[in-house]
Amino acid sequence: MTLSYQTFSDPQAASRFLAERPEAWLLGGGTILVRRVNEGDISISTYVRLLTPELKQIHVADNTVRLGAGVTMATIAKTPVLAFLAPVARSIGGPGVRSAATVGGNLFARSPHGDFGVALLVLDAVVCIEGPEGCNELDLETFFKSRRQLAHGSIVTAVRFRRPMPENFRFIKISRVKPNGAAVLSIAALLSRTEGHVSAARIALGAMANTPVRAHNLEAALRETALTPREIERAVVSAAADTTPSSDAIASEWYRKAVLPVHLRRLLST
Amino acid sequence: MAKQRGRGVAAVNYPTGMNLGGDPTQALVHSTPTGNFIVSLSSVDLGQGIKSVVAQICAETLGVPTERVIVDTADSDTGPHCMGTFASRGTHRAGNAVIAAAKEARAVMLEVAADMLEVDSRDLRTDGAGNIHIVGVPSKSVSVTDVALAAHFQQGRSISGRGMFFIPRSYPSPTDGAMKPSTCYAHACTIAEVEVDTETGEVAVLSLKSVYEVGRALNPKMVEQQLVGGTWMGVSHALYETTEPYYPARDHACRDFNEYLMLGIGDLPKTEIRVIERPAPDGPFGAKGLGEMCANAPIPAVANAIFDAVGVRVDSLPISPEKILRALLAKESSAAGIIG
Amino acid sequence: MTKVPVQMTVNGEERAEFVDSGMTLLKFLRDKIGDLTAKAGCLQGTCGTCTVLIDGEPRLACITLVEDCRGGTIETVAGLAADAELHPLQQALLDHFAAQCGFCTPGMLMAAKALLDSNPHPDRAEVEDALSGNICRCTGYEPIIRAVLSVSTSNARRDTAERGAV
Amino acid sequence: MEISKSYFADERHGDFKEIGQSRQRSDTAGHVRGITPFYADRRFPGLLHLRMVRSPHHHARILRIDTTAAERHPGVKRVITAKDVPHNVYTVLSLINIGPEDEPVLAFDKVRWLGEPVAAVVADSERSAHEAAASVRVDYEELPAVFDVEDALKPGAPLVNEYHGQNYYRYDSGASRKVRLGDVEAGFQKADHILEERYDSSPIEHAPTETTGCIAVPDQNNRLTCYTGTQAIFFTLDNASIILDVPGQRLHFVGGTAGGGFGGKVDCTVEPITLLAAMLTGRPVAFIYNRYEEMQISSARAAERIYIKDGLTKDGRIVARRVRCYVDSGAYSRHSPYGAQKAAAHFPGPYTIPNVEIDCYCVYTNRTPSSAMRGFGVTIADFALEVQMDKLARLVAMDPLEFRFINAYRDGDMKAHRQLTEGAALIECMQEASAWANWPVDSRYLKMSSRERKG
Repeated sequence: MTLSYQTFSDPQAASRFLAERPEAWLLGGGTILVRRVNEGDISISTYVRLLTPELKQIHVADNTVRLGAGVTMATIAKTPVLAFLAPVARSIGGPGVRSAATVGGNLFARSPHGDFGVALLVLDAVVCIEGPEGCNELDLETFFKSRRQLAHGSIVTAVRFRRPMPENFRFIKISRVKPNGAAVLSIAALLSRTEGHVSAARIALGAMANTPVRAHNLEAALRETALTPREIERAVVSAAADTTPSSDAIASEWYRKAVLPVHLRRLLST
Repeated sequence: MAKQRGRGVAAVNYPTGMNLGGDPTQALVHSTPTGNFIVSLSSVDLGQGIKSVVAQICAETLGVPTERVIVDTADSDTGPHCMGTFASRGTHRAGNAVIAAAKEARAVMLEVAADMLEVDSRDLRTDGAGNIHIVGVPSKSVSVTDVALAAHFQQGRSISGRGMFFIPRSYPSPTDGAMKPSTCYAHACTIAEVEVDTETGEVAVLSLKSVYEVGRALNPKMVEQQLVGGTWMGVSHALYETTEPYYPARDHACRDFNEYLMLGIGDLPKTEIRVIERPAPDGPFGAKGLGEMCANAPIPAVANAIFDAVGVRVDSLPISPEKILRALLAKESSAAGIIG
Repeated sequence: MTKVPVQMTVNGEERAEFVDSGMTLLKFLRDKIGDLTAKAGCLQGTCGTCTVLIDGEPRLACITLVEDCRGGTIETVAGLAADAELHPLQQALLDHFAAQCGFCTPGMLMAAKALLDSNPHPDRAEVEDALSGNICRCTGYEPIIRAVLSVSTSNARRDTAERGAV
Repeated sequence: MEISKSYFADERHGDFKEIGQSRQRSDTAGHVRGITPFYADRRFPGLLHLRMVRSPHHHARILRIDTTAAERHPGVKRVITAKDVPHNVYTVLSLINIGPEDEPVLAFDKVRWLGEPVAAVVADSERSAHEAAASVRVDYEELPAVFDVEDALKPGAPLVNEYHGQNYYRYDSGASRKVRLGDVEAGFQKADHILEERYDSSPIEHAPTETTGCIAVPDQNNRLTCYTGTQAIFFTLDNASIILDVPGQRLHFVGGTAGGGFGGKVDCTVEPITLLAAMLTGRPVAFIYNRYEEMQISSARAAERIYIKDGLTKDGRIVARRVRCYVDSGAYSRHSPYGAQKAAAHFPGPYTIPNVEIDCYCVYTNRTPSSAMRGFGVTIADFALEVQMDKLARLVAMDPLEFRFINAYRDGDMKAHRQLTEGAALIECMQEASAWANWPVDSRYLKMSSRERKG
């Protein structure tokens, strides 16, 4: 079947179109989909481009950030109000990838890719999904658990999260190839402290499972601690229970497990 | 965070050519009517710059400036045979063939000039700037352009030459392996300095100082290109590269440049190069093949530096953080008396 | 096969063509309008040899659909030199012997141009980041980095000279 | 880069005008303008595209190949299988009388590695070629596969390549290319220390930015022109002539400008089939590896397993060296039998050792065929040798650099493969490195010379 390209300005219409056509796929930055077609994936024959302006927009109101799914990593990296996310966005490949790769696309990237999703997960982001059945919102953790089951035709249109105190947000990506190579692992952390003690901790890990995952055990272990070296040392071990890493060309399952506590400790100790 | 530094050295030699198959390359040189010179070859430029280096070789031999030499290569209808660009043979083999062809062409050129100046061609010299003059009498000269015009339109001669460089095949003795696998040898010594993160096994190569003996640096900037690029490839081989990360298992074979790891642009060691020249009697102006050997010494130098830094050996390439970390953990366990 | 109209500016020239739907920008440039400067090194978006600028941003033409470029402004190496005179980046690569096989060179140039257009005085880390999506297998990158930094320095000198003139 | 001119000054004759000058490369202006013509930059109207149907198995018997659907697919001009290839089973080094022919252009009875080509689809668009390739039905019966070089040599291992009859290349010297000098056992007896170590590598990809490929074009003189990135014009032309069973004068090869090669573009894997496609269709045909094919289908640098056993005296002289090296050739020979014997000649390294025994094996496994790469037969050997040297030095508590001076070869020394050393300069490289990198060695090493055996 020859290739075609369809544009829609209404997410609902796009979703209905997609739902009826297994060979039609929503196009983001092209890093996943166009590559697959170039490499001979003949199951894709229709590109669907959604042209709603909101898709490319960033709204910040009352500290709530709404990122359109079509916002690129390059745009995030240069948006002052999202400065805390700039290091995350800049770690997603070289500039050519960053100016194509989208927020929405990143949520579907396969491990070890998808580091922006790790940051969003720690921000407790909500995903707005336009489906054939209408609009739906999912918290990101549920989204990652169920993204393989999403009905064909579901369109991620935006993510929404509360902007944290930038100083509470930490991110690290460990790559073999520097800079900006694929992740051995990535870690995003959001720690609030009251009187020196951790009052709230959210940690998300990339490349430590098939999708970005929250490190709930680790979070619990960090709560109420003063992040002393001993407390950190004790806590980071508990992250093992939060992870099910795979081996791939970048690193083995064993290696990821072995160095996760080290990188967690380093991130939490800074 | 525990980062430990170490230094390592390696010294290597490298053979030029593929004598075990028989190693011929030919070249033709001829002048245009206005005294430019065409080198016809079938050698391939992979980026190493053979078109430029044989132009310099031809120019030096003819005694004309390099810009007057045009290299036409790798068209099987026009270029005479070359085995190919591999085995560090391109510059050496094609260079020698070009010298032979250019010498023959030069002899005709000087004969034509001798007729014009009414002297013996043995009394003529080229000045390298496009003129031919009588020895000791620079004012008695003709330009190469006029010589070529005279050859074409007055004397009816072809200023041209044929060059052949041939190494006959060496057959290894089945009993003791006596053979002549190559002609001359290039040499190298690299000293590498690394920093190893003992908690993650990650290695940063901080610096490389490499001394390369290349016979003759025909074009120093192009030699430097090869040596710097090759040094990078060596470090990349040492620490990163494999198409099958779990070899001999075939799982997770690499499909793209995200998965096929190479030393990244953000991780470059400080790379310094020095060159020594011991001209090879059989090399074009003494040059040896250097395109391959430059990648070799950095690999063991880095491996040895890692041992110097943290006291573990990883004897399988690539020396990945995982292999180092496993070795460090094994060393720790055995130091603690734990078997495992 | 469906042919669809696309219109855009390539190196300052208005282009209007009918193309096969779903065509990549790389194929459009190379096969439709004959601009062969962008190279097909991987068609995966992982090597950078097809880097071009779209509305000033570095983009990978192999994973960009030409239908998404409608109305856009495309820059390739073909538009870099002002006739006989090389662009300072081209001259710098030449002067620094920063090209060997030449296959990555056009992509490197466009990635570097994207950087210098938005940041005329990058530091080394910024140059490394800007070129981090472009694979070079020959040079070891160092000569390319130095070439780009030399343009940055000469930009700085020019800025100073201009300020001095005012 | 600095040229240290103090060494061998008396051998460096010549008053040159062009040699030694850093003339600008003639090709760089084209490179920076993006106008250097690589093979894929040639444009031909009516160009067809070739895609391969490849084996999904490491080792399997082919029961049936059904191309009916592919042949009927819109846009398809031709589907090529083994029976269409005039001289299907070949080996590239047959040009230098290295045989047997052991590799099919297109597999017919068996596939021996994951990705081996089985059928070629030629269509008027890439998309059509992809679709048609997917519609070719091949029935396989999977066979046990072997991936490890030493496993492959064990009795009872699955036979990879029937053309050889055993899982190694048989040299006139037997299962290995042998180099013998002196009496290695006697040397071990005399030694104060023995060190036996194993070294491994895995396959390495050339990764040129330009992938392997070519365009074949029927021309006006009943000839075919092949625009290619090959590293060896006539070598490839002659192999194509054999495979296609057409006289060489019908073929015209144009190349000479490759987007990187590093040894990866001497295998003749694309030109013959593309020329055949052009002959069968009468149209220009392009066959260009995609990046996946470049990574996993094109030959890699062979993985090697190397055992080195050294005998060492307490004053730091290597008196005996035994090396067993297994080169993982993958399923077919290509250039590996050559590389293995090049390694055999290289193995003692740039050191003078009186007793040497080298055995290099070219081993077949169910893996992508490996072949030449920058440093063919030497790069991995040097890794093993030079790490071994470091270990040996530490074994006798010597400085690793000084240890190398003691053993370094010099002019006039007999090498294991019975050539007298000439033009040596290892010592001088180490002297320069010592001074420059502030790695001090005893003054007696600084007085040594490669030109004479004293000091």
